[in-house]
This record gives sequence, C-alpha cells and structure tokens, in this order.
Amino acid sequence: MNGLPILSIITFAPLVAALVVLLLNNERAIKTWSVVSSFVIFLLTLWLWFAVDPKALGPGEFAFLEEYSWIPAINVFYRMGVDGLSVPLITLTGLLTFLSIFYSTYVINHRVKEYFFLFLFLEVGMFGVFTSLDYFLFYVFWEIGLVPMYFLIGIWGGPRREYAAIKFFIYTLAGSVLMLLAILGLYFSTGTFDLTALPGQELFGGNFVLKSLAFWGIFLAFAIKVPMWPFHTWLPDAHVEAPTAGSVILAGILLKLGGYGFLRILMPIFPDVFNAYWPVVAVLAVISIVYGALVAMAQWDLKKLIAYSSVNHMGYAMLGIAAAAATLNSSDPAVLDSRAIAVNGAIFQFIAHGLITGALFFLVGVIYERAHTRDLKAFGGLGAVVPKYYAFMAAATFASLGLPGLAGFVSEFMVFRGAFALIPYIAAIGVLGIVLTAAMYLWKIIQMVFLGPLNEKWKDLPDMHWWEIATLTPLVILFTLFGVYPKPILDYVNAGVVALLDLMS
Amino acid sequence: MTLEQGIFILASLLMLGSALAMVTARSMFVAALWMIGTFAGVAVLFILLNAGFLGIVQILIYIGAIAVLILFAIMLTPDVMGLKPGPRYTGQWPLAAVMASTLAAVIVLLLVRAGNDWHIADAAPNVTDFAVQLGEAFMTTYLLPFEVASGVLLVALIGALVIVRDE
Amino acid sequence: MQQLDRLFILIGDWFHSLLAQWLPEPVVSAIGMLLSALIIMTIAAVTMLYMTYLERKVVARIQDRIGPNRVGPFGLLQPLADGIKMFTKEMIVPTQAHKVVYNIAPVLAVTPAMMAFAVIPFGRDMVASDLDIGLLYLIAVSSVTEIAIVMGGWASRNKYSLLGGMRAAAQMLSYEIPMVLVLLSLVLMVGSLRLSDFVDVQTVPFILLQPFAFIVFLISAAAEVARSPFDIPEAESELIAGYHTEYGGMRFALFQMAEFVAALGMACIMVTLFLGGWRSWIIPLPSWLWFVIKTFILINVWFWFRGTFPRLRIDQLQALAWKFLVPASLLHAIMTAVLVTFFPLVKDGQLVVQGAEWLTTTVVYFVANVVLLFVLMLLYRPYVRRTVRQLRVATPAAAARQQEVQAA
Amino acid sequence: MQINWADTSFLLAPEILLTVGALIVLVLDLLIEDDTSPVLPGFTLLALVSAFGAAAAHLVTGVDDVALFMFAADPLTHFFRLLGIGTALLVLLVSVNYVQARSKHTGEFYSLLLWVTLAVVLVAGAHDLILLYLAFEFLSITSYVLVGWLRDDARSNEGAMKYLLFGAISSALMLYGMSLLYGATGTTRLTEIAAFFTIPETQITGLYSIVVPALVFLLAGIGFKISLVPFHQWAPDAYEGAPTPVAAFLSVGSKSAGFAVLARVLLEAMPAFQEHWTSLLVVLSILTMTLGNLVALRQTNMKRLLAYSSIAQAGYILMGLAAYSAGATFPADGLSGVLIYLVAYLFTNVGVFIGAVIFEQATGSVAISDYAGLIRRSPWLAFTFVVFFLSLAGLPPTAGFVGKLAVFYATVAKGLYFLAIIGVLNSVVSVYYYFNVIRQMFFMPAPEGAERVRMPASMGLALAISFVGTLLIGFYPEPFLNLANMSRDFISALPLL
Amino acid sequence: MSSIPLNWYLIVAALLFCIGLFGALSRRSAIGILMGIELMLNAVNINLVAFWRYVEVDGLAGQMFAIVVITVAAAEAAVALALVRALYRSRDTVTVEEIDLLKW
Repeated sequence: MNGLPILSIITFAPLVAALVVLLLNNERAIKTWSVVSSFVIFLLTLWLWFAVDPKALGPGEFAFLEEYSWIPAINVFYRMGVDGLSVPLITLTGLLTFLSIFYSTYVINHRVKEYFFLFLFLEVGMFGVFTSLDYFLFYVFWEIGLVPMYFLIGIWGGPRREYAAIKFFIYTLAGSVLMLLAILGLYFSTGTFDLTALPGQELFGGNFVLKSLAFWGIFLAFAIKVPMWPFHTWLPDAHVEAPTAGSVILAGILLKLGGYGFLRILMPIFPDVFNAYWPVVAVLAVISIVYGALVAMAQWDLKKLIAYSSVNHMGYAMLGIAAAAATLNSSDPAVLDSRAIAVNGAIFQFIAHGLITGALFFLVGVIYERAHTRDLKAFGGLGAVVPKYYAFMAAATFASLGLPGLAGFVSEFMVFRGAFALIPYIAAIGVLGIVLTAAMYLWKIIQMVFLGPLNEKWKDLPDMHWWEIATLTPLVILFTLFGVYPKPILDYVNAGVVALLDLMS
Repeated sequence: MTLEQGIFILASLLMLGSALAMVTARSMFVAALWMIGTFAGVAVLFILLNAGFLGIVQILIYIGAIAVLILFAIMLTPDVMGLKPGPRYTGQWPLAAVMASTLAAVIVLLLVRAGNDWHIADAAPNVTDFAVQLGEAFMTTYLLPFEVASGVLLVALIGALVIVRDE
Repeated sequence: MQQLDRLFILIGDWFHSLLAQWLPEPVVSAIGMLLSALIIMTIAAVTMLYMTYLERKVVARIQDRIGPNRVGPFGLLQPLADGIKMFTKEMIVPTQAHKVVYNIAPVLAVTPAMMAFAVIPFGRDMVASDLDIGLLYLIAVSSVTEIAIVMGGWASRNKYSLLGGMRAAAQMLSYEIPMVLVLLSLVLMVGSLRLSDFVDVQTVPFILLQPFAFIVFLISAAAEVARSPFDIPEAESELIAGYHTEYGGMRFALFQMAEFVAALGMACIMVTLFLGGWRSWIIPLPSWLWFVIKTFILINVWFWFRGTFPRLRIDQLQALAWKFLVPASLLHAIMTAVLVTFFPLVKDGQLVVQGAEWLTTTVVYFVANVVLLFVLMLLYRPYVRRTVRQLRVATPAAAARQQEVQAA
Repeated sequence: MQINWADTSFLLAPEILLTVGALIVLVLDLLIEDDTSPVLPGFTLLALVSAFGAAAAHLVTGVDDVALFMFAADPLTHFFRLLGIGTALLVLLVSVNYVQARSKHTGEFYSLLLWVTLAVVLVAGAHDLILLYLAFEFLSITSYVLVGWLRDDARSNEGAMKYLLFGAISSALMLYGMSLLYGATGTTRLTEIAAFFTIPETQITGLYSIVVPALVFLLAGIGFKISLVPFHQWAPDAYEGAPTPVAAFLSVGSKSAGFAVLARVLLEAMPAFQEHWTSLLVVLSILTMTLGNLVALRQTNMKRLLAYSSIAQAGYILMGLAAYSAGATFPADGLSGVLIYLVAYLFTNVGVFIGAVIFEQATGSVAISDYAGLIRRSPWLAFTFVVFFLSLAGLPPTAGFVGKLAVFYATVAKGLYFLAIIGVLNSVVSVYYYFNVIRQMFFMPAPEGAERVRMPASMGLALAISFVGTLLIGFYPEPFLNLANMSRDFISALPLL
Repeated sequence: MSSIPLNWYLIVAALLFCIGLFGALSRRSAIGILMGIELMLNAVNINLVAFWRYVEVDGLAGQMFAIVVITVAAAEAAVALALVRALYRSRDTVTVEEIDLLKW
C-alpha cells in the first residue's frame, strides 16, 4: 500500500483512454490514439511482469497490494494485488488487446468511435478481474466485462450477431448471478469479501450442504465462462459471430477468466468441497476434451471449428485443475509435485491457448476479409496462392494441435504429466483428445484449405498485408519461444502455484 | 325472540334480499334501486347498533349522494330506459359465483369457529350526545384523518371535473 | 295562557293516562307514537290541500284575478273537489312503463316529506322525537326525495319524464350543498344539531343575526322543493310536466302532495332555524300558534315569488348554485366561524349572551353579513357584467342591433 | 388533550408544505390565464423542494419519534418522505412539457401531483388503520384521476377505469381485512394491535383463525398497490393509458408507498404472525417476478414493457420483506434491503421512464420498434438507457446491483435459498427483454430521414439527475446504505400526542 | 348487553360482502361493478360498527373508521362515474368486455 497504485493505474488506464476516444471526432485520430494507448498499456503490463517477483511472495501474499475502504457498511474493500498466477494473464491481456486494436484499425471502418471505446472499456473489466482481491470488486469487474463484449458482438458481428450477443450475455450472466448468491452466502458466514482472508475460513459453520451449494454456484459461473461441457453452447455462436478481434479476446482472455476463477477462488476457498467433487469436474473436463474435439471435427465452418477446439483446449486446463483438486489432502511429496505440475500446466495452457487461438482467430479473420466465407469446402489449394498465409496458418495449427516445440505441447504435456500421476484413468481418456485434434487440424484445415486442387474462384486471392503480418508475428514468435524455452514463464507461474497450493495445505 | 332480534332479522333479510336482487337484476336502474334497499337495511342495522348518527349519515351519503350519483350515471349511458338490457354478466360469472360463495362459506365458517373468542366488552358504549363526541374527536385525535378526508374529497372533485367537463 | 300554550301536550297526557288504565305502558307509548304520527300526517295533508287553495288565491290576487270561487264559499271547498277528482280518476299505467317502480315512486316521494315533521318542534315541548341529530336527520330525509323523482321519471319511459326527473335530481343535489353549508354556520353558533336547541338559543331570531344565511337558505329551499322560480323539472312549457307527465289520478296526487308537504316542511324548518321557531314575538299567543303564523308568512313569501319571478333556465339555475351560492355560503361559514370565536352565543351547551349583550351581538353579526354581501357583489361584478353582455348578444335581435351600431 | 402546535407543525412540516403548495397552485391556476406560464410549475417545484428540504432537515436533526394524530414521524417515514418527494420532483421536471402539450388543465395537474406526493408521504407514516386506509385511498383516487388525465384519449380513460375497478375491489378486500383485525383486537393502532397478540395465546386461539384470513385480505389490497401477481392486471393497462410521467410516478412513488404500508402493517402490527406472512410473501414474490418477467418478454410497447418490468421489480423488492428478520444485523434484516432497493429503483425506473417520455415527446411513439437506431439519433439518451437497463437488470456498477445485492443478501441470510435462486434466475430472464430494447437502439439502423431526438432542458435535467443517481449509488453506495440502515428503525412504542 | 350476538352481525356482513364481491366480479357494466363494490364497503361498515359496539368500549375508532369509509366511497364513486362518463363519450360503451383498446 505504498508508492504508486500501479495496479489501479493499469486497470483504469484503458478507461481513461476510452474516455479520450469519446472526445475525439476524427476517425484517424481515434485509431491512432487507441493503438498508442493500448501499446502503452501493454508496456505497463510488461513492466509489471518484471516488477513482480513471484518467488518472493509467500502463500497468500500479493505484490502491489492496494487496499481502500469502499463500502464500509458491508465491509467491502477496494483491494488489488497480483501474484504469479495473475501477472502472466494480465500481460497476456495487454498484449492481445493491443494486437486486436492494432488489427482492428485496418478492418473496422464502421462506427469506429464506439468500437474502440468499447474495446478499451472491455480491457478494464479483464484487468479488473485479474487484479482484484475483493470478491465484491471481482464480481463487479466480472460483470463489467460482459457489456462491451455484448455490443462488440452485436454491432460488428456476423449475420446472426444479435442472437449470439444475447446468448453470450444471458449464459454468462446466468452463471454469474448464482455466483453472486454464493458470494453473499460466503459473506454471511464469514463477514468478509476478502479473497486473501477467505481461504482457510470455516464456511457456513461447517455445513457441508451449504458449502456445496455455494461451491456449485461459483462453479457454474466459472464453468460457463471456461466453458466446460455442457455449459459451452454459447461459445460457438459467440465466437463465430463476433468480429475477428472480438473472437480473439473472447478466446484469448475471457475464457481464462473462468479458469483463473477456479484457481484463485474455488480451490483456495473450497478445498474440501472441491476435493469431494473432483470426479465430477474431472469427468466434465474430459468430456469437454473429447466432445470438443469430436464436434470440431464435424464442423465445416473454419471459425466454428476453432471455437470448438477451444472447448477442447480449455478442457485440458480444467483437467489439470481437477487433478490437483483430487489430491488436496495428500502430503506425499511425489503427489505434491505432480499436483504442482498439473496446475502449472493448466496455467501454461491458458497462456498458450491465448496466444495460439488468438493467432488462429486472426488468421480466420484474414481469410474471411478476403473470401467472405469460412466454409472449408469452398477452399482448396490455397497453399500456392497465399504462401505467407499458409505459413502462418500452418504454424498456428501445429501449435494448436500440440506439436512438440510449440507452446501447446508444453502445456498439454504438463497437464497430462500431472494428471496421469494423480487421476490416471480419467487422464487416459483425455489423451484421446490429443489424437483427435491432431487428426482434425491436419485433415481439415491444412488439407482442405491449402492442399488439394485449387478452387479457381480464389486464384487472385491477395496474400497477407503487412499489418496482418505485424499482428501475427509477435504471437507466432511467442508461442514458438515458449514452446522451445518455457522456463521463464514456468518459473514465474510455478512460484504462484506453489504459493497457492501451500496456502491450502 | 326479542323485538330487537326481530327487527334485526327483518332488516337483514331486507338487506341481503335486496343485495341479491341487485346483483341479479337485468336492468342497471333496477339494480341501483335494489342497492338503495340494501343501504336502507344497513342504516337500520346501524341504528340497532346504537350508532344512530352513522345510520343517518348512511342515508344521507349513500342514498342521498352515492345512489343518486349512480342513478345519474346510469341515465347517461346507452341503456338508459332499461328496455334492451344485454347480458348481465361477463363470461366468467360462474367462476365469480364459485369464488364468492366459497369465500362466504370460508368466512362464515371461520366466524363460527371464532365463536365467542371475540373480546366482547361487557358494557355498551357510552352514547350520550354522540354528535358532539364525534365532532370533538374529529378536532383532536382524528384531526389528521379529518384533514386528509377533506383532501380526498377535494381531489375527487377536481378530478371528476377535469375528466368530465366539456370544453 | 299557560293552559292554552300546552293545550296539545295536555290532551296528549290525558289520552295517555286514559289508555294507561287498560293497557301496559310500552303499548301505550307505542300507540301514542303512532297516533301522534298519524295526527301530524293528517294535519300536514290537510294543510297541503289548503296550501293549494291559498296559492291559487294569492297568485290570482297578484294577477288581478279572483281565483277559485265556485265550490263552496270563496271557493273554500275547491281543494276537496280537486281531491275527489284525483281519487276517482282512472289509474292509467303506460304500457311501456316499469310497473313496480312506476307505482312505488309516488309513495316514496311522499314518505320522506312526511318524515321531516318528526323532529320539528311545533310548540313549546311539542316535538314528536327530539333527536340529538335532528338537523342531520332533516337533511338526510330530504335527500331521499330525489330518488323517488328519478324513479318516477325513469319508470314512465318517456323522455320528457326522464329529463324532468334528472333535472329535478340535479337541481336538488346542487342546492343541497349551499343549504347544508348555511346550516353549518348556524350549527357553529348553536353548537348542537338538536332543533329544540336552536329554538332555545334564538332570543333574537337568527334572521336578524344572519340575514345573508337566511337569503341563501330561502333560495336553496325554494329550489330544493322545486318552487317557482325553480320549477324547471316540471315546467309545462319545456318538459310538458316533467317527471309526472305520465302520472295521473291518485299517483299524481301523491306527487303533488309530496311537493306541497315538502314545501310546508321546508317552511317549518326555516321558521325553526331562522324565525325563532315557536317563540312568541311581542303578542303573547300560544307557542304553536306563533309557529303556525310564522310558517304561513313564509309560505306566502313563496307564493309571492311564484307570482312575480320568471322561471330560470336550467343552466342558469345550476350556475347560480355552483358559482354563487356555494362559494358564498362557504365564505359565510368561514366568516361565522370567526365571529363565533369572538362573539360566542353558546359555550359548553349554555347560552352566554344575556340581555343587552344581544344588541351588540346582533349588530355585529348583522353588519358582518351585510359586509359579506357587499364583498361578494364586488367580487362578482365582472362576472355579472360579462354574463349580461353575453345574454345581450345571444338574442338575435340584440345581435342585429349591435351590428347596426357597429356599422354606424 | 393538549396539542403543542409549534412542535406539531415542525414535525409535519413536509406535509403541511405540500398541502399549502397544492392549494396555492390551485388558486394561482385560477388567477393565471396562460396555461403555459412558468409560474405554476415553478411554484410546484418550490413546494416540492421546500418539502424535500424539510424532510431532509428532519433526517439531519433526528427529531424524536412521536406519533401525531396517528401519524408516525419516525425514521421510516423520513425515508419515504424523501423518496416520495424525490420521485415527484423528477416527475415534475418531465411533466411540464408533456402535459402542456396534451392537456389544458396544467394547473390542476401540478396541484394533483402535489396531492399525490402528500398521499405517498401520509401512507408511509400512517400508524393507524384508519389513517392508513384513508391515505391509501387518497393515493389511489389521486392516481386514478392522474391516469385518466388525458380525457380525450380513449386509452387514458380506459386505463383509469380499469385501474379504478381493480383498485376499488382490492381496497374493499383490504378494508374487510382491516375490519377483522380491528374486531379481533379492539383497536386500530398498529402498535396496539401488535401488543394485543402478545397476550397469552390460550385467550385468543379462535382469533388466530380470523386474523390469518385478515392478513390475506390485507395483502390483497396492498398487493394491488405494488402490483403483485395476481393483483397486477391493472398495471400494464394503467401504465399504457396514463400520461407517461404519471406512469413513472405510479411505478415508483405509489409502489414505494405500498411497500411502506406493507412494512408497517406486517412488521409493526403483525410480528406475531411472521411465519404466516413470510410464506405468503415468498409465494407472492416468486409469482410476481416470474410472471412479470415472462410476460414482459412478449411486449412491443415500451410502456407496457416497463409496466411488466416494474411488476417483476416488485417481486424482487418483496423478497426483502419476505426475508425480514427482526434482530439481524444490517443489511441482513431485509427491510434495509427493501429501502436500498427502493432508492435505487427510484433513480433507475424514473430514469427509464424519463427516457421514454423524452422519446415520446420527440417522436410521439411508444413502440419499442421505433427506438431503432436511437444511438444515431441521440447518443446520450441511448447511453443513459443502457445504464438504466443495466441497473434494472441488476448489473454492476449501477444502483440496481446494489439494491439486488442487499435484497438477495437478506434472502440468503434468512436461508431462503430457493427464493434467492428463483430471484437471480429471473433477473437473468429480465436481461433478455431489457437488452431487446438496447438491441433496437444500437443494432438496428435508424429509419430513413429520422431526425435527432430533441430534449427539452427540464427533461434533460431530470434525465441527468437520475443518471447520476443510478451511477452514484452503484459506485458509492455508502451514504445510501447508511440512510437505509438509519431508516429501518421504527417505533415500537409511541408516545401519544 | 344487546340481545343480538355479535356473530349475527358479522355473518350478515360477510354474506353481504360476498354478494357484493360476486357483483363486482361478474357484472358486465362498469357501473354494475361499482355497485358491487359499494355493497362490499357497506358490509365492512357493518363489521366496523358492530365491532365498535361490542368490542371497543371506550373509543370511537369503529365509528370513525366507518365515516372515513363512507367519505372515501363517495369520493371514489364521484371519480368512477366521471370516468364512466368520459369512457362512454369516447368509446360509446360502459361494458368492461368492450373496453378493449388495451389488452387486459
């Protein structure tokens, strides 16, 4: 609580930028300003990455803690802080938002002012969720993020955008209101919203039924957001209809909010309940993996395919978390190790998936801008026409299917490494998913789009523009880099995970 | 059976009979006349209850004002002569009948069950010079209701005027 | 003198003791009540009959005619002849009429008119039932008549009757309000609703203390009983005969009777409220006789109205009530409230004004009334002028004349 | 009985100011020929502001609680004074242009607005069944007149007629309940009624079977005022027919009055029957919000939509009362949740109605489809609409969220989990139709040649006030929570004056 | 004490109330509904006065309540009939089933 309130600055800088957007009237000025400001914000988050030393933080300790009384009447605090779990996600948010805005400046020419306002506003909600340490504040940011996304899908989305927008909104809200009840229950039993104080508290006087109710309420909110089967049905619609940058953010960050919630809230606050129900979570995660993969395989719409693959990918992360939850009572060092690896894998998966799927959605956007279709059957033989695009797409696809040397592999490997040790049978089924994804990507994307006979219609398709390359290059570099040398990230994350797991035992 | 009881029974029969006739009458005008009969019966009950003042007020306001007003309203509507009265009831009248009779049964049952549990006072109320007592009460304990009642009447007056006045 | 004053009471007591020899007390008092009711009603009916005679005579005098003079000496048996005619006429019921309502209406019209007499003190201690809320009772009872009239008008199934009935009811409703408001000022002075208390207090009759109230009440009362110039509900020239167009014979007679009895009752009320009731003035006659004299004076005032004033139009009539009488009587009530605060007549049920104090009190009240009248006249001057101007323009001849003036 | 007139007039200052104001406006209306003269609304504003000031002063000075002539000048009353007068202020600001354009009787309208405010205040403070009934009917009758104000508009007539018929029937039911309650206890004073039921149960066993139906009857009457299902049928018709500012007042002002009565009757007079009325309220609450929300989904008329929405809102607010528990700490007691919700609801719902008035004034339409492309035609109006709808749906960081939070919290604290879950799910359903309007405004193109929506200054001011209020409560609810905390105390034993 | 038990009054009032309720719920004409409501109010008044006479000993609450009810009934009737008149002028009907511009 000393020095600059750096987290508040990061969180609300996009808001300031957004308000400035409202004041500007020139479209060019708006675009320039948005790019510049989001880049500055990204730099800030990057600085945060280096400024925080997660290893120095003990269990339950946070860096850059800020704490102000907000609503004393109900003991609500404006409390922010970061640790090894949240900083990577914050930086990822900064990066993806910047890239999305950069990309959007070239493709969005309709209702520009509103678009950039909403995009920057959306960033506030995402930062807020990752930085807040008060459940009330967390919830406020959680909900704030919904509204700009609703408009982004609804105004700049595809043909069924209105349906997709409201579906996204209603699904997410339905989950979060139940979480609200659970939050209120927590507050009633403990008298605090403090996420740093709640872990380890005796909830509901030990009443397991009530604890379970609260657990499932919160679980639902996060499971919908992640999304886990069977709460995923909003996702294909939202992803498909959202504008490219929206899909990127949706897949890259918003899904992580749910995963982050599992780690930051469900695990520490409800260790015993989570432990009791871990099979349910694990089974759902596995179903998500397999189901996501299978359904993705059946898609002919490129974007939908990637959307379903997100279900599959997030399933891995959830599997890691479920595996960790399964063994919360254990004190066997080997188990503890595997557990840490599983959770590390899950978080690494968040980051990897954010980068990879972000890239994939950008790539879908690239082709859609040109061909105005995403129908796989309509393409073919494009490899020769658009070689640069082919290269990028191939890289992203391989990363996504978990090719060793790319980020996806690292995370999946770690998750399964952890999970096999902890919950072998369920994990075994999960591995099926990996096989399926490989098949689907190779067969579907690469073969149907780039190989095979050329569809004459596309023979004059222009290759990628420089701004598209500029958008994608950082992502490709990063997921390659992290695939080859994940240590800096893993060290960082691991510190946070160890602290988290220590907190529970 | 005492004289009092006799009067009570007669008045009640008059009242309830008129009420039934009112809700079943075809012509609205005739219904309004039956309503006046009911009002008169109620006035008799008031007088039986030592509330002579209210009995008179009942006649003055209900018969002299409200009933006349209703008669007027009927005469300003299409079926003024009562020659071609359409259907009396809406389609849902059987439902209304069932509801009302059920409610009646329930209330009567409960009243019978309550039986003598009412905290009945032993003495009859002190009723000497009632008008004066009421007047004083209106100026002291009941001052606020009295003032509010005047507000109600004023508002009703303004409202009725605004709504019906031809311009 | 004492004996004479209490004549009827003595008769009553004698009769009571006579019956008490054979019958138990409750029955005797019941018979006594019934009998006094019967007597009052009979007297009222007979008086009403002769009121018609008197009216015709008085109006005839005003119009420089003789009036009824064939049946009996000075035509004194004329009402009797009329009565016999009425009772023997064929009872016609219009085929379209709602029979039951049509038949009940006249009866219902007479009843309340008769009921009013129950609380009027005709002489010292001569009151059938001295209710503590007598005044309220009077107002309540008189308001029932409207319903009978509306019933008669409606049941006849004749549009003139219907209009007549509605007009009558509207008129009565409208004029009830200033009437009650004026009574309010009197009640403020007396502090009671008991009619005998009114008489007790009037050492000086209220007509002197509250002349303005008397005027308003006189006008309202005339309208209330549909006396000319307020007899539009049954105006022959407008509505044939209003709500009793379709009535004949006995039923018509009942309606007529209701009207005259109501007028008589109203006169009695005014005597009680404004003219000191049965109190003697100067000449020490028996109290009941004084009452009768005062009543007939008032009745003649009405006959005099009838003979001299033209009939009002219905909208003028309503305008008079709502735009002048109601505000005026309201102001009057407020004024009285103020006066009563400083010059009370009654305190805690006791008369507090004695002897010479009456002079000052009377003067103060009288002057206040006159002032109020002047204030009202001032206030209404623009309105009256505007109305008069409109009336002038309204007639075609006047409009034409105005055009000529403008052209010139 | 000795009355201290100085104290009395101080304690009743807001009421007296409103009454005097209403009378003066009536007289001024006679003197001023010009219907569009600013004197009348100006004076009305003055009366409201001074009454508001007086009420606020009471809150600050913290006058002693006393019951004056059956009127309780306690913190709860102060709260509803502020609420009622505040609503009237906002409604007045939007009424001026609206009424001048539609009716000749502007003076009477302002006067009636003051009367109806007075009625709300009286209802909230009434501490005796007699005054309660009278004030309640005062409010009703004034509302009937206001709804039917557009005398040449058949819809207005019709709305008022239906309102009146429903209202009269349900108030007769309520009255019957009151008479039974009076008969059972021999008194009409709320606290004395409560005291009566503290005598040993054996002496009054038979009366229990009378009082419970009486309770049901009472709920019918009060439920009508706050448009609880199944006493809600009047609301959509009355709202649609009424002049829109009046609909705003009905949905907030008279609804809060209804809640004040409900709180007083249930908590002050019938605490002994809490288990009975709690279960009744739970059922009513579930029915109300569910039906309100479901029917709202199908509406195409803005005013009807808002009517059903406010029916649903009443269901949420009722949850707070259902969750009432006397000894609980703030805000788990339920009543304070109701109060917070009502403040939030005041700004939000009046705000959204103000938006509708502005739109109607500019375009003459109340169809939702005509809101298409509002973002092009008036970005600020569209933006405020979004905030209001978010608040109605209960999303942070708006007033509605704080209100819902408080109410749901009490429900959870009381252990009514089922009710709480139904409540939150309903608020999700409500998002659908609220966002349907937003969809029209933002996603649909504006019709060809549509002009910008013009906003008269007074309406803009009202809109701004409710907008700021909605966000202020959302961001900084502390003072409002404290206000609610303070106001939930009411008198248990009143000294008679 | 009176020779009439309190319950007699209450039962008569209850019956009157329910008859009124039936009228109010079933009549087609708005005026008919109003008349039903008047009956209900009268029934309540019987209750109030009976309770005043039998239960409340030293006070006037019951009578006061009844007077208030009568006052309110009068005001309500005035407004109602004004509305009936306005409605008849604009729609040529006073039948609730035909008052259907607004969906019920």
